[in-house]
Amino acid sequence: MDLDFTAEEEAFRAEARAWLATRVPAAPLPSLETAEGFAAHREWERTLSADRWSVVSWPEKYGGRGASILEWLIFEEEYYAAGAPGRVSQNGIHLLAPTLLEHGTAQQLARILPPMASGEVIWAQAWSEPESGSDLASLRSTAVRTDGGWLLSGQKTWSSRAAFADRAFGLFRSDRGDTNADKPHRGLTYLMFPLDADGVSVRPIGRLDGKPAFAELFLDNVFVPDRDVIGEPGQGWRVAMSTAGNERGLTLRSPGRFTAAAHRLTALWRSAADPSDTALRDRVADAVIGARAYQLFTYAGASRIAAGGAIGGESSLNKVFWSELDIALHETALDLLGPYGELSDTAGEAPAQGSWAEGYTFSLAGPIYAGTNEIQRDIIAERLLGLPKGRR
Amino acid sequence: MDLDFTAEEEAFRAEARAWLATRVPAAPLPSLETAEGFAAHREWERTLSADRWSVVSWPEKYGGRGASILEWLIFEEEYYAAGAPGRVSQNGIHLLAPTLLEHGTAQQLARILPPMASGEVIWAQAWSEPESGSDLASLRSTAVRTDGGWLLSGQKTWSSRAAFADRAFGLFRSDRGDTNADKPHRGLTYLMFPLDADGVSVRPIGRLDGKPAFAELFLDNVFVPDRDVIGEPGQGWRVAMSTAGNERGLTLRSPGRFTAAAHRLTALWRSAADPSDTALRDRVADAVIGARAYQLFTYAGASRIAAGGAIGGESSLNKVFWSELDIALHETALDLLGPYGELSDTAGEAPAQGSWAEGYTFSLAGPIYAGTNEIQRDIIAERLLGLPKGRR
Amino acid sequence: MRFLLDDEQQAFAHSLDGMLAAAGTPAVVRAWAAGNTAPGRDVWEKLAEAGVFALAVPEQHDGLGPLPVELTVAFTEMGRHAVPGPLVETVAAAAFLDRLGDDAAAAAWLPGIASGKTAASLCLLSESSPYALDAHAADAVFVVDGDAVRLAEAAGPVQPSADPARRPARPLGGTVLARGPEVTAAAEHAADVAALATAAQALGLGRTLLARTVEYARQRTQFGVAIGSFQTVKHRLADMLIALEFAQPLIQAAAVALAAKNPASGREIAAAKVAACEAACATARTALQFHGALGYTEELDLSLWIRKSRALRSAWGTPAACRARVLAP
Amino acid sequence: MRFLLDDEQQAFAHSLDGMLAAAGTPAVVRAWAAGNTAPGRDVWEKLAEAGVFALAVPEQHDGLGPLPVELTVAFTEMGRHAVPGPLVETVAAAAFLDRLGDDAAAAAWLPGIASGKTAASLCLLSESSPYALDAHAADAVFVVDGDAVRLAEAAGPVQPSADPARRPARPLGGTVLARGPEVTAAAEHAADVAALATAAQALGLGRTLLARTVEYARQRTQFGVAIGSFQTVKHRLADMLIALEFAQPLIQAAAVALAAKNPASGREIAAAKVAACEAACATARTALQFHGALGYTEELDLSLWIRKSRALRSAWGTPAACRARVLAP
Repeated sequence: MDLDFTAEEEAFRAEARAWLATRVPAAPLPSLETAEGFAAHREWERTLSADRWSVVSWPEKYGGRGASILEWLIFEEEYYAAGAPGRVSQNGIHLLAPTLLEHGTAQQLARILPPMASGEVIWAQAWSEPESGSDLASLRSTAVRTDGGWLLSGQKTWSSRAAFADRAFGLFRSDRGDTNADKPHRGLTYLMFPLDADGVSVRPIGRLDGKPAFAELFLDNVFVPDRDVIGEPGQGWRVAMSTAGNERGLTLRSPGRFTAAAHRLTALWRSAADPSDTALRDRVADAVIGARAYQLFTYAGASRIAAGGAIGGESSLNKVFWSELDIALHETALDLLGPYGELSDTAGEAPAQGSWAEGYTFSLAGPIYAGTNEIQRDIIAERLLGLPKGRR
Repeated sequence: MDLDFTAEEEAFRAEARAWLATRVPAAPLPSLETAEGFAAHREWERTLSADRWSVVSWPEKYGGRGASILEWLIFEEEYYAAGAPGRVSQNGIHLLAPTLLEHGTAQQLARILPPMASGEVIWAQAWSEPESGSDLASLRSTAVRTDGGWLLSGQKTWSSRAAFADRAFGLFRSDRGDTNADKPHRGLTYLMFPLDADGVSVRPIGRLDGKPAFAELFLDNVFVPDRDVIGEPGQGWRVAMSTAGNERGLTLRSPGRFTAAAHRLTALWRSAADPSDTALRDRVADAVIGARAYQLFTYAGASRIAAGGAIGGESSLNKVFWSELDIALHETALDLLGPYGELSDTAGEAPAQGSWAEGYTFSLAGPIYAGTNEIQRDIIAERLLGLPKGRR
Repeated sequence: MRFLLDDEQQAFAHSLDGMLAAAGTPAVVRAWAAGNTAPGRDVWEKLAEAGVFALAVPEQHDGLGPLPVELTVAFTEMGRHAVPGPLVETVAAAAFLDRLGDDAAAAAWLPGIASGKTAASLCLLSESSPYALDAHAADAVFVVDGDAVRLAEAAGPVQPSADPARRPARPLGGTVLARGPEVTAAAEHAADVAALATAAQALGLGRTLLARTVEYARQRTQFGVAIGSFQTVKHRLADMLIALEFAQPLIQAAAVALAAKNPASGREIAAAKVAACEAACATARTALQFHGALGYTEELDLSLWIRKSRALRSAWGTPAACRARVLAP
Repeated sequence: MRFLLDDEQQAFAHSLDGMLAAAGTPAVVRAWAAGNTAPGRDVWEKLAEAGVFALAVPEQHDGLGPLPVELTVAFTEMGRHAVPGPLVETVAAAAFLDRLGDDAAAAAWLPGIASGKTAASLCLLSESSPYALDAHAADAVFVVDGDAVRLAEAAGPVQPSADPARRPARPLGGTVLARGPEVTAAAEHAADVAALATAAQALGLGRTLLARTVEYARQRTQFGVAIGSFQTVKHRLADMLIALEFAQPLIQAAAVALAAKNPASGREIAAAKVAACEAACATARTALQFHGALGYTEELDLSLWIRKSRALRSAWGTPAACRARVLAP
C-alpha cells in the first residue's frame, strides 16, 4: 500500500505544471455561462488542445496523450491548483466521449473526437425532459425512422451549456411498441444532433444568478442521419448506462477541484479570518479533511481499476460526498468574507473577482443534477447496504 | 402580547423559590434508577407533598394547589433552577393522572390520586410490548372477563420505573372478536394493576449505563377488580389518546428543565472553557437559544389554552425539539468537560457528582420514547403540513 | 401573560398579506433588481398607508410608535412577500433619529419616514459593514462613523448582492449632523431594531419557502407518486416547520423586551436573529433541493426568496456575532 | 501508486476478524468491565500470537515493526470486535520506547510487549490528560510529565468511563526512567501512533455498528414492513456508510505517511482521527435510534460498541485539537 508516484508520473506532473504556469490566464475568464465567457473558454480549450492538454486520457490519435487514470488525476490536480479556467467542453469530454469510445464506430470516433478535443465543437447534454428529472425511464421525446436517419421531436430541458453550445446528445424513444409499464427503459435510442439544425429551438434558462447555464430544447422533426446514432437503435438506455459505472464514477468531479478549492479556502482563512474564531477554523479544517478524503478515496478507486477491479455503487457515495463538500466549502468561504460574502460575482468589489460567488452558485446545483442526492442515497441503501426497496 | 406575570404569579414564584431554597438537598440524590436512589427520591416526593408542592396543578382535595398551567410552568422553572431532584412519580403524575382526571370515577380519584401525590404509591407505565414499539395498535396482552374483574395475561416491556415501582397502568386487548385488521385500536381496555400481585413477574432491564431504568413485565392471569378499569371496557385506546392532545403535549418535558440545564451549561462554560474556543461558544449559545425558544413556545401554547384554544399536532413539534436540544446540550457539556466528560456518573472524579453523565444517558432516550422522532416527523408532515401519507 | 398576538395584530398581518399578495411582489422585485424602483415605491406607499413605517416613529413626529411587536408582524409579512427596498434600514434610521435626542433632525426626517415619503438607508460604518443598502433608492442615507453621524452626499457604484433585490453601495461624503456619545447609543439601538426586523423578515421568507415547497411536493410526481409522499421529503420539511415555529416566539419575545426597554433585549434580539436566519437558510436549501432543477432557475419566483435568505443571514449581525451576544455577560 | 491493501494485509485482517469473532468478545468486554481481566488477557495472547503487538516493536527487540499500515489494519479489526484493554496504550508505549533511544529501557520492555506478555499503559500527563487507561490491568504504566518519563508505582482508584470497558485511573508515584528533549520527542511520536490506532479502532466500531443496524433494519418490522424499507432509515444509513468509507482512506494515508516518516504525518493523522471518530459517533447515534429502546439497553451487545464510540472521540486528541492540527502551518 503506497501513495508514491513513479518517476514518469512525476515528470508528467512537472510538465503539466510548467505548461500551466505560463499559460493560465492571470485573471479569471468571464463566467462560462455568458456569451462572452463561453467564447473565452472555447478559446482556452483551443490553447489546451494545441499542446495536447485538453483530453490527456484519450488516445493520441484523437488529440490526447493516452494518459492513465492516475496521470489524469495528476493533471487535474495541477490544473485546478494553477487556478485554470472551468472546462466548457466537459459535457462532451466526460459524458459523451466515454460512451463513444466504448460504443462508437471508428468513423464516429475520427469524426467527432478531434473537434471536441479542440473546442471547435462544444457539446451540450440533453438528458432530462420536463416530466422526467431523475426518472429517465419516463422519457417521451421521439425518434421516428425516416429515409437514411431519424426525425427527432419533443422537448428536452436542463440542457447544460446548450445556450451557447454547438451540438447535443440524448436519448429518444424510437420504438413505442416495445414500451410497457414494466420495461420503460426499452426502445430508447442514443442520438446526436446539431443545435442549429432545422427544427431545433433553444430557449436559454437562467440559473439562480440569472446566467443561462442551461436551456430548454424544442425539437420538431429534426433530421439526424444514421451515422449519428450511437450503438444499436433501441439500445440507448444500455449504451448510456454502460459507461456510468466505469471511470466516469470517478471522474465526474475530479478531486483536484476540491483540493485546490480547500487550499484557496485555507489561504483565505489565514489572510482574512480572526484566528481566534475556532468555529470558522473547524469548518475550514473540515473542508481540508473532506477534500483530502475525496482525493484519497479516488486514488483508492483508481488503484482498484488499475488492479482490474470495477467501480460500481461507489460512484453514488462519491456524488453525495463531493456535492455536500462543495457547498460546505463555499459557504465557509462566504462566511469568512464577511460583508463581501454577499456580493454577486459581477460586483466590482467582489473578492477574488467573483469566483467564490460563482463557485457557490455552481455548488448549489451539485445535490440536484446527475441524479439527486436522494436518489443516490436510495441507491447506496439498496445496492451497497442491501436494504429493501420499499416505495420510498 | 406580553410576557408579564401577575402579582399573584410572582408571589407564587417567590413562595416556591423560598421553599425550594431551604429544602432541596445540597448534593444530588443517588440516581433514581437504582434501589437506593429510588427510595431517596420517594422520600423527596413525600417532602414535596407535605407542603403541597408535588402536584401543584391538581385540585386541592387531592393534594394539589389548583395551580394554572402558567403557575405550573413557574413552579417547574423554580424547581429545576434550584437543582431539585428528578421526579420519580412522573409517570403517574404526567401520564396516568390526566387520564384519571378526565375519565376516572370520583371513587378512583379519591383512592388513587392522594397516595400518588405523596409518593406512597409510585406508578410505572406499561405501554409497550415486545412486538409493538411505536405501533401501539398491535398490542397483544389480554384482559379476560372474570367474576368481578379481569384476568390480565401477556408481556409488557420498556416499562419505565417498573423495577422499583408499586403499580402500573396500560392497555389490554379485552375483546378479540371486535378486532380486525382495519380497526386494531378497538377492543382495548385501560387497566391498572399492582406490580406485586400474584402472577406478575418483573424483570429489570438495564439501560445504556447498566441501571435498571425499565423492566419487562410478565403477566399470567393477574386479577384486576372492575374498580381498576379506567373508562369503559373496550374504549381504552380512546381513553388513553384523549389526554395525549391536551396539556400533556406541553408538559411532558417542562421548559424549566432545559432553561436550568442551559444555565448550568453556561456557568460551566464560563468557569471551565477556553473563552477563545468559539466553536464551543456557539454550541453553548445554541443551547441557550434552544431552551429559551422552548420556554417561549410553551408560554405561547399555555396562552392559547388560556384563551380557549387547544394543543394538537404541536406536541409533535415539541417532542422533536426538546429531545434534540437535550442531547445537543449534554454533548456540549461533555465536550466542555474535556477528559472528565468521559467519566461515568459513578466515577469518584465525575464532575457535578455525575449529573452531566446521568443527564446525557437520559437524553439519549429522548428521540426514542413517547413516539420516536421519526413517527413525530411523519405526524408533523401529514397533520400539520398536509403531505400525503405514503407508505413511509 | 398573554403571549399571543391579539386580534388587531392578527388582522394587521392578514391585511398586509392580502395587500402584498395583490401587489404581485415578484415583478416588483425584478424591477427593483433591474434598477427600476418605481413599482417598489408604489408598494412602499401602500405599506406607509397601512401604517408600517409609522410604527417606528413616535407620535410627536406623526408616527404611531415605536411599536416593536407590530413592527415584527409587519416585517414577517414583508418577508413573506420578499418586498424589496431599504425597509429594515428605513425603520432602523427612524429608531436612530428617535433615540438621538436631536429634535431638529427628528423633525426633519421622521414625519417623512412615517408617511412613506422618505425612504432612508443607514450604514453603521465598520470594517465588517462598509455598505448602505439601496442607497441609490433612498432619500436620505445616514452614516454613523465612530461617534459622528453624517448625511451621505452620494453612493458609490452599486455592488450587486447575490440577492438581486439588494443593492449595497459605499456611501460617500456628506456633512456631519451630530457627534457624541448619544450618536453611539442611538446607533446601538438602531442596530437592535434592524436585527429584529431582519429576523422577522427572515421568518416570513422561510414561511413562504416552506409553504411553496409543500405545495410543490404535493403536486410534483416522480416514479409515479407525489414526491411529498417520500419520507425523506416529509421529514426534512417537518424539520423546517420545527425550525420556523420555534424561531417565531423568539422574535416575539425580543420585540416585547425591546418595547419594555428590558436590558436583556439585545440578547433576545440576537437569539431571534440566529434562529430565524438559520431557519430561513435551511428552508431555502430544502426548497431548492426539492424543487430540483426548477428551484435552481432564476425564472421561478421562488429564487427571489432563496437568494434573499442567504443575504439576510449576515446582514445586521452575523450568526457568530449574534451567538457571542447571546452569551455576553 | 497502489493505494490498496495487498493480499497479505487483507488476509491478516480476515484472520484477525475470524479469531476475534470466535473469541466472543462481548463476554470478554463484560468481564473486563467487571474487573475480571483474565478473559481479556487470553484474547491479548491470541492477538500477540497473530503478531499484532510485534507490529509496533522493531526487529532488534523481537518485533516485526514498526508497521503502521498493518497496525491500522489490526486496530480496525479490534475495533470491529470492541476488544477491551489498553491496546492503543500498549502500542503507543512501544512507539515511545522505540523512539526514546534508551537501549536499556527498550530491551527491558519491548520484547515483552511484542510477545504479548506485557500490557502497558501510557499517560502523557497534562491538564487535559490526567489518566492512564486500564492502569490496573497493565504490567507497566509509563507517565510522561514534562520532559521526564517515570514508571508509575500504582494507580489511583478506577474512574469508570461511560464505556464500561475503559477503566482510567490517575497513575501515582514512580521513579524517573529518563529525562530530556528525547522524552518529549518520543512522547509526541507516541501520541501520533495512539491517535492513529484510535482512529482505526473507531472505524472498526463504526463498521460493526452499521452492519448490525442494517441487519436489524432488514428484520425488524413496524407497521407491517421492515423498518429498513423506510426512506429515512435508508438515507441515514447511507450517510453512515459514506462517512465510514471516506474515513478509511484517511486512516490508510496517515499510516503510509507515518511509515514514510513524512513530516505531514501529524496532520494526516489528525484528519483521520476527526473523520473516523465523527463517523463512529454518528453511526452510534443512528444505531441507537434505529434499534429503538432495544439499542438503549445494556444487555444488547451493541451497547458496548455504542458506549465506546463516544469515549474514543476525545481520547488521544479531541476533535477541536485535531482540527487545529490539520491547519497548523
